[in-house]
Formats: sequence, structure tokens, C-alpha cells
Amino acid sequence: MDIVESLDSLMTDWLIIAGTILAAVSGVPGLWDDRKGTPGATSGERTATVLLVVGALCGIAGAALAIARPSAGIDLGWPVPGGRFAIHVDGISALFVVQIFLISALGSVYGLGYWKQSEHPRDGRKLRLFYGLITAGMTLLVCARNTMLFMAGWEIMALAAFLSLSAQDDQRPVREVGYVYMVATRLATLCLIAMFAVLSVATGSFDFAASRPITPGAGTAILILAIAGFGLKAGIMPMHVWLPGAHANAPSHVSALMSGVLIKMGIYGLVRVFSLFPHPPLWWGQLVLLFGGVSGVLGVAFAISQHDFKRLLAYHSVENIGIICMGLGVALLGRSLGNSALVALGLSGALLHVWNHGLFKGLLFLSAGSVLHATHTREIDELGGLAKRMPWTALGFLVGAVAICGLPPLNGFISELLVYLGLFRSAALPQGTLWLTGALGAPALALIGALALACFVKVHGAMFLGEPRSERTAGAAESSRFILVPMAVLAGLCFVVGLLPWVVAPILDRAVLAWAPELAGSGLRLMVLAPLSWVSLLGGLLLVALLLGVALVRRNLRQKPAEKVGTWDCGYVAPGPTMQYSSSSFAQTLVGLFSWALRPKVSKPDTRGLFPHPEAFTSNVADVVLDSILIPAAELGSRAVRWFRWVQRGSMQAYLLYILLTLLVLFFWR
Amino acid sequence: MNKIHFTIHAALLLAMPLLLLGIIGKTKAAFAGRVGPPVLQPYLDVIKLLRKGSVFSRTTTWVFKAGPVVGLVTALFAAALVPLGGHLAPISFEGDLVLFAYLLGLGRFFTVAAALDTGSAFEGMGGAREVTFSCLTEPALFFGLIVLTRLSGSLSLSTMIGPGLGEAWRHGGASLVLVGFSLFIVLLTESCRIPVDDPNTHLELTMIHEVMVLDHGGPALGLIEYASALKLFVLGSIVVRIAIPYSGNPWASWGVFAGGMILLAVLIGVVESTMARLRMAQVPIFLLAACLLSALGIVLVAR
Amino acid sequence: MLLVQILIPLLLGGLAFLVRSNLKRPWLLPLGGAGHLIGTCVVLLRNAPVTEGAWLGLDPLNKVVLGFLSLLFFLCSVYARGYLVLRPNQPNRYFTASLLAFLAMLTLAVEAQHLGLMWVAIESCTLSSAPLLYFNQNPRSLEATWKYMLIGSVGIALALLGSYFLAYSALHGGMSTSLFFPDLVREAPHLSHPWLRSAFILLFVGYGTKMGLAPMHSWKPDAYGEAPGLVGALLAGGLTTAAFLAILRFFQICTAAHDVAFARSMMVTLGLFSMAVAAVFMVRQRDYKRMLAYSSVEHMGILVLGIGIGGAGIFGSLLHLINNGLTKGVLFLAAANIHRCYGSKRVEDVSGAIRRLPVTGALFLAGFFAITGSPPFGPFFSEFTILRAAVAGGRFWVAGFFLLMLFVVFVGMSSTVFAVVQGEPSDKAKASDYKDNFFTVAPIIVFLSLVLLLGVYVPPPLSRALHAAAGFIEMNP
Amino acid sequence: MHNLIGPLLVVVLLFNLFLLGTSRLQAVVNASAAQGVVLGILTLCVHEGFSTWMVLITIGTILVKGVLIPGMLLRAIRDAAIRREIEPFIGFLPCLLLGALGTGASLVFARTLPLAKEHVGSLLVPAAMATVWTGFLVLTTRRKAINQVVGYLILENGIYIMGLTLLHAMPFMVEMGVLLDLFVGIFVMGIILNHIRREFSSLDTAHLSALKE
Repeated sequence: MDIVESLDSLMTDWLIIAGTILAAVSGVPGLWDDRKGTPGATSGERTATVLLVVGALCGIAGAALAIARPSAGIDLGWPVPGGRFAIHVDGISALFVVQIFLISALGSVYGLGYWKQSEHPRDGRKLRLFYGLITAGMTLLVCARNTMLFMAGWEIMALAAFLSLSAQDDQRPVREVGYVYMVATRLATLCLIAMFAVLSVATGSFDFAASRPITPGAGTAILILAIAGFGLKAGIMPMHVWLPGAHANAPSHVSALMSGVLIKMGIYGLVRVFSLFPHPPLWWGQLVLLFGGVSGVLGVAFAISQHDFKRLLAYHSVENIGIICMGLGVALLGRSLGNSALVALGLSGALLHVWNHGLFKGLLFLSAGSVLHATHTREIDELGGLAKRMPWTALGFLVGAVAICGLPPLNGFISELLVYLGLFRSAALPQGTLWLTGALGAPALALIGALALACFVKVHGAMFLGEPRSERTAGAAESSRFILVPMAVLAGLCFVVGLLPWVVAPILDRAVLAWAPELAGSGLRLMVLAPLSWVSLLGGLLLVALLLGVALVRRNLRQKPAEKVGTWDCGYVAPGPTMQYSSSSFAQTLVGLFSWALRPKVSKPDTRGLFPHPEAFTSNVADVVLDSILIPAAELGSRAVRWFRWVQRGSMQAYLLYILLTLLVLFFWR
Repeated sequence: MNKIHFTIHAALLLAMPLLLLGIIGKTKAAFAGRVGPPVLQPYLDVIKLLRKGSVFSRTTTWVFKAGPVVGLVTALFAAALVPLGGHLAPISFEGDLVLFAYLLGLGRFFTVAAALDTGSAFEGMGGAREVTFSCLTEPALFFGLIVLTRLSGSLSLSTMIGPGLGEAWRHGGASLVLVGFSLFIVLLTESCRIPVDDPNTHLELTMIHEVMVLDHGGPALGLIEYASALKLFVLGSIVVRIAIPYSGNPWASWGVFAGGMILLAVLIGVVESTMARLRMAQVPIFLLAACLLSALGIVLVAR
Repeated sequence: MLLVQILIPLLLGGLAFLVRSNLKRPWLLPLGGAGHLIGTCVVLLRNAPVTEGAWLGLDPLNKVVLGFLSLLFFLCSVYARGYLVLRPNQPNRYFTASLLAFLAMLTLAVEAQHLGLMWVAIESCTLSSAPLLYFNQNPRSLEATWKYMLIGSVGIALALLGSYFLAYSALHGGMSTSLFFPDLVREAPHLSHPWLRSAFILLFVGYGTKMGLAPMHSWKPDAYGEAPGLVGALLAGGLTTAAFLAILRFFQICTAAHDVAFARSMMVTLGLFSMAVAAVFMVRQRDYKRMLAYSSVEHMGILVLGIGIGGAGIFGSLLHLINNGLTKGVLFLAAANIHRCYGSKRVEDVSGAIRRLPVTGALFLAGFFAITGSPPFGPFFSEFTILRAAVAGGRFWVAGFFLLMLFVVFVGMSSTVFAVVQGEPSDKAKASDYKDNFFTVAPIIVFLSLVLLLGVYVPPPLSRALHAAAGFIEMNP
Repeated sequence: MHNLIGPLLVVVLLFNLFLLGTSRLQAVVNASAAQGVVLGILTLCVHEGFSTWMVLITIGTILVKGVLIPGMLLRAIRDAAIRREIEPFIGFLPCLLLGALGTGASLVFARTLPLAKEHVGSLLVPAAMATVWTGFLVLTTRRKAINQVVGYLILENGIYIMGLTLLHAMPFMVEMGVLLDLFVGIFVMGIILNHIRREFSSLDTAHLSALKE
């Protein structure tokens, strides 16, 4: 029995490692593909997908084993300074591993239809190579127990993501967002390097383990650096600056991977680092909760004002990261107070939302990509009526939209429910004024939910319902099955998690125990803490009731066939597609309500007089942090810096003078 | 015993919502010095609609047909979660309040989507207003729920506004008054009443809910009418319960509840008759006031 | 044996004058490089200790440096063959001979166990590198050579003055007047401290000029900008290393004399200052070869910073010496290929390198990521070690400033590198007949593989050697 | 012989000031040559006793510093047909003042360093410092390339003087100073200067400032 068990736990790690390696090399065979490409899929494309899918199956199998029983871990020497090849898959890591491999494999299949070698002869091979490397880097980092190994995985992921998102580097906007991404990710890396330096000095080891208690000073430094570093990657407002542009301009399956999985690596990092602090100060949780609330509300507010549907989805990532951070904040509060229910609810909510966001945001980006592939435009106001032309894509997007709004009976509701429960429970806490944190958090989350609903009703309606608003939309056709099947899988999973939440509860329990081992004795289980069986039951009933209702309507319609007419439109004689309510007008009031943060640039038409000229109303919202603060500041900085350039003036006499002055200064200093 | 109460609960859900509409209509007629339609007129209207045939726009898809169904089903489920008159709701568990709010959200999603499906500017406009204003009512509702949680220590609606509410009035009365007011505003907004919306206006540009369903007719419109009456009933039941926290004899409490609901309908009628509709731009301010009222409720509880 | 290693390149350099064919002569370079590399392997394996009173000898410190330099030169010499063949019309007699002489003098400087001999050798390195800089024989390269020579000479003169001061400090201490390093270290506790300090200032400024520490760096952008890329690689990886080795030797003497605090703070200050100056000049740098020169200034700063911080920083610094040298090899050689193809080193004229030259472009990009300290490339680990040493020493401001500068440098450098690498190549570049070939690409690939290797696997012998060297400098064997 | 050291060093210092104050290139080169000759004699004076080695060094110093390099510079001046340093970065008078100031400062500075007993009271160290300072001044203030070379020569004369303090103890050090002269003299001055003249037909460093940011 012992042998079997140890074999089993060994398998866990090696399965995941095998998956990682397969993912890493998946793009390599395709490098020798013919550049021109044949009309069908090349062998390289197929190989890449097959390798990645097989790797993903290995990895998911390994993670499943790890959830059943924690892995034995691998600990090999790694002769670089501070390095050990230490891999261990605990409940938290397993959760992330599953998500990484799932979305990545589906994205790879999607790529067969979306980014065909024959359509992208110049960058197809490159993209597939780096796509695999992103996957491998992420797996490595979530399994790493050594901080140096973590950094290696982190940077492989970051660089490979840069190279894949700038696949079409001949386009100027792609280059620009690539640069912003790279600068942001480097800042994150530097913060993390600093954090790990402090951590390793504080604990005396390079591992993710608090072998000795961390002093409060070091703890504060670690918290600030972790929020800065991981927050930059996760896209916590106001460190989200790279995210909208990058997600919008990357190929859609890369966007799905980045938004669905990659930014969660920041969350993973936060979770992992926080796990090292058994007694964090109270303000940590409040701070994280505050960051979460701000990201959530402002993220969705920015999303509503966007005209580019991929950019809109990107801002929703900021929002969802906010929700995840709120959960994390509740968990931290719970840990400070020793309140295990809060810890369990908050962390489970956060982690489940990580999963859910991967599912529905992946689905949304894939659907968006399908639309982009068919219409070649990202402008929402050029679309419309696609539900008739691309019914499956429309359905996929609808499922994603309902899920991301956190509506029952889909998965988004479950994780938001857990976070809500955590917030409500903390609002019921007896301590002083601490409960106010939760009391403000819950309405904030409600606001986020309502705003998200407004946004997704709008974008779904404007893209898929009504009449086409432009020529290219009118001619769109449904995408190939390579594109549709991954979407169907994700949509199905949204339903599974939403309807059968008790399946994931034990997985979350294990993750919570891995995070806060002190809960081991308390016997708290998520099934007890949260009404998951009720939700499951009601969700099922709701679904049945809806289907029943639809069936009744259909029967009724069969009996009394409906008359087909034009839209009534209050008696207009010839309502045209351009008269439809556009997404900009739909959002106008809300953008106005949030204009204090969004700072929209509005040009109002001047329609005075008897015969006004044709005018157009436009409203544009740039990213306030990036475009109004950071870029001008960088501009100023670079001008200031260039002022110093006169020292290198080409005159040798000046150069020699510098040497002389250095000597004099040093002699005086002596 | 519970079975009987649940049956009463279900019966009230079927019978009472449309009655409230009738009472509101009667009250308004009385204020206008008219006789007005009979109190049961809304029932007749809905039955008439259900018997009619359907007319669909060529622009629409299945979403348009699904909208009314989803709206009604979600309203029914939400209604099953709400305790009426202090009695245990048929479905209640810790955290049902979130499900309650989000079920209404799901209904809203599909109602608005169905409106957008017609491709008409008017319906899009109505949808935009609906979701915009709900962004403000939602936090108000949750502020109120937080106050109730804080007072009752529970996360289930049946406990929060259950038998213990009377006790809560004793030490959190001020907060409850504020929350009651706030929820009343939420109620007026969500069920498209003056001063936010006017269900009887003839100008599409000023409508919210009614303009969304302009293209719906026949059975679909019947479902919508019933669903919105149900929503009024459900939200109203919370307001009534907060206002009249009677829990003595279980049978008497049913009577008190029903009487309270009728009073509420009369009150709404009075409000509708005596107030003017707000300009659209002022509605957010009105709703913000609701948020602030319930937030103030939190502050008072904190004290 | 050590002498032979110096003589072989010298002889081959002499031979360069005899070979007539401009195309065959470059073969002498890989030959010399290979011979030198073999010689290095032999002497490293023999592991002979320094004998008393020997002018040449291998101690833990210069063993590391010698091995690294030999490898660097060999790879550059292979590249040089490919490069010179591409330019058949440019006479390369002096170039070849000087390159081999440069190798000989560099080896001498590294192996020297005598203060005077080392100084002479470094001076000779400077002199023999002048024809290398002037290879293109145009006004710009002439100006660069002139500046390099004059500033370098002033630096080396200061180093001589410093050597006199050090000798005087020994004289004043009344000690034996031997200027052999082992003797100096042994007698160090008796050295006169005021003289020692002054000597260290002069030596630091003098050799720091050769190393290119700010503000004595001003020759660097000109020299690296105008010289062929391979010369840049050799100067940035070779000559600066020799100068750094010299500084390390004097640092060791200061440590032995128990008067090192001042030297340390000086090194930290100038190290950070170099980084800052480099950062200033790398923001919006329009000339990618000058950018590399400033990057070299930055990394020289990191090297002395690591030494100044002490502790694990010394190990980090030595590791960084190797990492930086190898990565500079990647960058300079790749930049040279790009320069060859596009005929310009201005960013305005160069774009889409990765499309026009897929291998070189990719290597340039990878080299950029490596030099800016991306894990899993080697420089990350050395920089992290230095950072951690700063944190462990409680020098949080130093650590913070270090990171800030790394960030600014990254921001500046990346905009230049991305502009070169990304985008659509110009028509002129498309028409250029330059193509990547084995000799111009293989050395770069080897360089990059080594950099990557040092990031994923520091061979234990190397690690031991570095630890030994660090211990040697810190005087705790 | 020892008595002569002081006066000779004073002569060296005077030459320093002369170099700082004059604009005629020929005079500058001549003065540096003369300084080199004085240094040669100084070597002989510092050394106690008489040895062939010393004489050889003396002769070598005089030849290199007093004849060879100045000769080359004079030829370059003739070829380039330039006579004067017209506009130095700092005027001649301020330069002189700075030179004098530096000489004073060197005296003070030398006090802070403990001297070996045989050098106590000797001017060698301050004179060395002052000459180095002068060299730097010439290097940083003059525009003509020739003048910069002269500045470098002076700088290095100062170092030579410093080397004289070690003449007894470590004779090898002094040879090194001469070596430096030889190498740099031949390379920098001979070849590069020639190239510069051919390339720019001028020896003004203004032409040599194309490489800048």
C-alpha cells in the first residue's frame, strides 16, 4: 500500500512536469514547417495542438491526483545561486494547474481555426511556439516552491506573452501596447525580485516557507512589494495600465489565455505570499479589500465606456480581479481575527472566481475572436444582428455574459455568492468598527454586479441582436468547428460549475487548508458554510422551469402561429439599422455618472438654427491612468533626463575635467 | 403546519400581485374623481392577452421570445425566497438574500436583451434606463440587507425579516425606518412607478419599463404584466414587513400582511396621484438618495 | 607554460604581417583563439599554485578571469573571421596583428602577479586596441580612437601614479619593497594608511577609466559606437575585465590592510552613479551601438557596486563579470550583423531586424532580455545576488536605487531595441546582400547558450571557483 | 648633488607656470622639452652614488622627454602651420592663477601624507602633485590637439617626479614611467596626430567633437 501510495504521489509531479515539457516544446516541430503553408492545417499546426492537448491531459490528470492526495514533491539540486528545483503541488497549485492547462489546450484547438498557418504565414509558427511557452512558464511558476524557480517560470511566461501578443509587430498599435506591457511586466518583475530578496533575508531561505517568523517591518515591505508586483500582473487598478491594450491587440486565443489565466498568476502570487503570514495585521485585509473594491467598480465603469469589444472585455478582467481581491481581503481579515469561516469563504470565493473567470472570460474572448474573425472589426458600433448569422457564437457569448454578471444558474454566481457570504459575515462581526469593511464591501460588490449586467446586456445586444450596422457585419458567417468546439466546452463547464458547485467544494476545501494549515482541526467545510446544495438544487429547478416555459411558449406558437412583421418602432415608416440604439448611447448615462473617474472626451453636436449641418456625437474614454497620468509623466521625465545629455558634448576637455573633478572630490572625501 | 403556510404563500403569489395593480388604479381614479376600472381589471387584461395570438418582428431572435419567460420564472423563484408576513419562506437558507437579488438580475438581463433584440431605438433606450437605474437601486438594496443582517445576525431573508424583526425594532428602529424608506424608493423604481417611471404615459421618450416591452404583444405581454406585478408584490412584501413587524398569531399575521399590502398599494396610488414624474436626469439623484438613506442606516446601526 | 600562452598569439600576430591574402589572414584569429583556449584549459587543469617571486601565476581570482577571457576571445575570433571576410576591401593586416597582440597583452595583464607588470600589460592592451578602433578609417572612427587613446592614457597615467603611491605606502611602512601581489597582501597590515587610501583613489579612478565607470566613461560610447562590433565585444568583455581585475587586486590589498570601508563606500557610490548616468543616456537613445556602450557603463557600475556591498555581493559581482561579458558578446556581435545589413546604426533607419535577419534579430532580442536581467538568463542571478546582499546588509536605499536604475535602463533600452527588432524592414535593408552565415551567427548562438546555461545551471566547478575567488578577495580562504 | 634637488624642482614648477601662461605653441613645446631635460638631471641628483644604469636612465629620459617627443611635436606644428593657442576654454591669466593655487594646494595636500624619513622636507611629493595638476589644467583648457599632448606630457612628468621618490627602493618603477612615455609618445602623438592632420587638415579639437549625444 505504501509503495502504491508513494508511486501515486510521485506520478502527480511527474505527470505535471511531463505536461509542462510537452507544452513547452509544442511549437518546436512546427518551426520547420513550410512558410507559405498549404490551404489546410499544416502538420506543424496539428502537432502543436496535439502535443499541447496531450500535455494538458497529463497535467490535468496530475493535478487531479494532487487534489486527491497532496503530491510528494520533487526537490532536486539546481546549481544557481539560491536555486533549488523544488516542485510541490498542493491544493492551491493544483487548482491553478487545471485552469492553465484547460484554457491553454482549448485555446490551442481554437488557434487551428483562428490563426491558420495559411492565413498567417509570417507569425503563425512564432505564435504557436510562444503560446506553448506561456503555458509551460505558468505551470512551472505555480508548482515552484523555490522563489528562484518561481521567478524563472514567471519571466518565461512574461516574455513569451510579450512575444505572442506582439505577433503582428508590423502594426504600430501592437508595437505600442507591447512596449507598455513589457515595461509594466518588468516593473512587476523588479518589485518581485525585491520582494523575494526581502523574503529570503527575512526567512533565511529561498523557499516559499516561513521557516522563521517574519518581522513586521519586513512583512510590510513584502506586502507593499507583493501588491505592486503581483498587482501589476493581475491588473489591479491603478496598476492595470498594460492590460486593456494588450488584451485588445493580442490574437484572441492569446487574449483568452492572458485574461483567463495569465493575469491570475498575480493572484496566485498574492495567495502564495500571504499564506506565509499566519497572523497578518488587520489593515492588510482591509487594504486588499479596498484595492479589490476600487478595481471592481472602476474596472467595470471603464468597461462600459469602451467602443472596442475586446478592450471592453479587458476592463472586465480588471473588474473580476477586483472581485477576487475582495475575496482575498475577506480571507486575510479572517486570518487576522482567527475566524476560520471568513478564511474559508473568502479564499474559496477568490479561488473559485479565479477558475470561473477563466472559464467565462475565456469563453467571451473566444467568442469575441470568432466575431473578429468573421467581421474584421472590433468596433461594437459596427456590429449588430450577428445572432442570426453566427447563432452558436452568439449563444456562447450569451452564456459567457450571463456567467460574468454573476447571475444564477451559472458559475459566476457561485463564487460571487461565496464572497458575498464572507462580506456579510464580516459585516456581522462583533468587533469595534471592523465590520464596516464588509458593510461597505457588499454594496460595492452589488454595484459591480449591476454595472457588469448593464455592460454585458449592452455589448451582447449591440453585437448580436438587432440589425447589422455595417456592410461587413451583414456578410458575416459562422466560424469553423475548431473555433466553436472550445467555446462549447467552456460554456458547458460554466454550467457544470454553476449547477454542481458541490463538486468543486472539496477541491476548494483542500486549497483553503493548504493556505491556512491552522484550519485543519476546525473541520470547517465549504458545503457547511455555504448553501451550495440549495443553490445547486434551485439552479437545476430554475433551468428546468425555464426550459419548461420555453417549451410552453413553443407549443403555444405552434397552435397559434405568429405573424411576422417589421419592428413597430412607434410608428416610424422606415426604421433603418443606423437608427438602432448604439452601444455608446446605451452607456451614455452611466458614463456620465462616472465621468469623474472616466474623464470622457465628448464632442457634442452643435445643432442650432433652422437648418443645422450634419453633426456627430462622439464620446471617447481613454485610460485615465495610462493616457492622462503615466504617459505625460514619462514624457516629462524623459525630457528632464535628456537635459542632462549636454555632459556628453563631444569635447574631450570636458571629459578630462570630469576625471579631474572625480579625483578632487574623492580626495576631499577621503 | 408549514405545508399549509407554504400553500398560502403560493396562493398569495398567484392572487395578490395583479390585485395590487387594481387597487393602485382604483386609488388613482378616486384621486382623479373618476370611478375607474374594477379592481379585478388587471386579471381580465392578462387573461385576454394570454388568449391572443403573437406578432413578432422579423429582426428578433429566440432571445425576444425567451425574455418574458425568463422574467416571469425568475420573479417566481425570487418570490419563493421571500418570507411573507414573517412566515418562513418556502425556500430559505443562509445566503438566500444574494440569490434573491441575483434572480431579479437574471430577469432584468433577459428583459433588456429582449428589448434590444427588436433593433428599435426606443426599446434600447428603455433598456439603457432600466439597467442604469438598477445600478443605483442594487447598492441601496444591499445596504438595506446589511442593516438587516447586522440586526438579525442572519444571512437568510426568512430570519432577517422573520419573527425577530419586532425585537430588532427596539434597538435598531431608526435604521429600520431609513431602510424602509430606502426600500420603498427601490420598490417604486423597480416596479416602474411615479416619480421614476410612469406606466400610463403616452410618450415613449419618457418611459422606462413600458417602452422596453413595446414590441411584445399577446401572451408574452401577459407574462410580462404578471411578472412585473409579481416584482412589485415581492419587493412590497419586504417593505410591508419592515413597516409592520407583527408576529403574533400565525393566522392573524397573514391577515395583517394582506392588509399591509393593500395599504401599500393605496399608498403607491396616493404617491402616484400626488407627485409629478421626475425628469430623467434627476432620477439618479433620487436613487442616490435611497442609497444614502440605507447607508445612513448602517451608520446608525454602527452607533 | 603561462609564458607560452602569451607568446603564441604574439607569434601569430607577427605571422599576420607575412600572410599576404586579405581573405586567408583572418584564419589566424580562430587559430590563435583556439590555441589560447587549449592553453588555458591546460593551465587551469594543471592548477599550479603561485610560486614565490614569479611574475606570472594563477591564483583563484585570475583563474576565473582567464578562463572566461579565453572563451570570449575564441568566440569573437571565430566571428572575426566571418566579419573580415565580409569586408574584403578593408585591409586587415594591422587589425589581425593587433587583435592577437591584444589577446597576448590581456593574458599578460590577467596572469601578472606583479603590480608593475600588470600596469604595463594593461597599458599595452590600450595601445594594441587603437588600430582595432580605427579599423573603419573614417573621420568618426579617428575621433573615437583619439578620445579613447587620450582619455585612456590619462587613466593609465593616474593608475601609474596610484601604483607609485602604493609603492610609497609600502616604503613608508618600512616593509620589503616587493611589488608582487602576494607579498603586498601579506605585508598589507603594515602599509601606511593615508598613502594606501590615496593610492586606492588614484588606482580606482585610473583603472576605473579603463573600465568605463562614470564619470570617467566618456570615451566608451564613442569607441564602442565607431569600432566594429566584435571590438566592442572584446573591449566590453575583455579590457574592462582586466581593469576590473586590477581594481579587485587593490581592493584585496585594502581588505588585507583592514582599511576597506572607505574603498567600499567609494565603490558603492560610483557604482550607483555609473548606473544612473547610463540610465540617463539610455532613455530615448537613437543609436543602438552607443546604447550598448552605455549598457556597458551600467554593468561596470553593477560590478563595482557588488564588490562595494560585500558579502555575497562579491560572489554576485564575479558571476556578473562573466554573465555580462558573455551577454555583451551576444549584443555587440548581433548589433554588428544588423549594422552590416542595414548600413546604419540609427534607430530611424533600422527596423524589422527580426524579419530581415531572423536569427540575428532573435539573438539580439534575447541578448537584450538577458542583459536587462530577465530570469532564467544568467545576469538575473548575479544581479539578484547583489541585490540580496544589499538587502541583507541593511542597505535598503542602495537596493531601491539599484532597482530603480535597472527599471529606467530597461525602459530606455527596450524602446530602442524594440524599434530595431520589430516592425517592417526598410527597402534598403531588404535590398542589402548581407545574409547571416555560420561564422557570423554561430559564435553568437554559443554566447547566448552560455548565458542561458549560467541561468539554468551554474556548473559546480565554476561555482566553486567563483566562491574561491570571492574568498580570496575577502581574505577568508 | 642632493642640494640641487630643491632648486631643480623649483625650476620644474616655474616651467609649469610658464606652460600655463603662454600661448605660442612652439614655446610651449620647448618648455616641456626643457622640463624633460631638468627631470633627467634630477634623476641623477636623486640617486646617490653613481651607476651605469642610472646614467642610462638619465640619458634615456633626456632623449625621450627632451628631444624625441618635442621634436615630433615641433614637426607637427610646422606641418600644420599653426602658431598659437588662440582661445583656450579658460583664459591664460585665470589659468596661471589656478596653477599657482594648485601648487599651493599640493603643498598642503602633501602635508597630510606621512613621508618616509629620507623625504621629509623634500619638495618631491608636492612638486609631483603640482605638475600633475598643471598637466590636467593644460589638458582641460586648451583647444589645440598639440597642446593636449603637451598637457599629457606634463601630467606624466609629474608622475615621473613621484617615481623619483621610489628610485632607491624600487628602481623598476621609474623605468615604467619612461616606458609609458615611449609608447604613448609614439602611438598617440606620432600616428594619430598625423592622421588627424591629414583627415581634418587641422589640429583644432573643435573638429573632434562630432561624436556626442
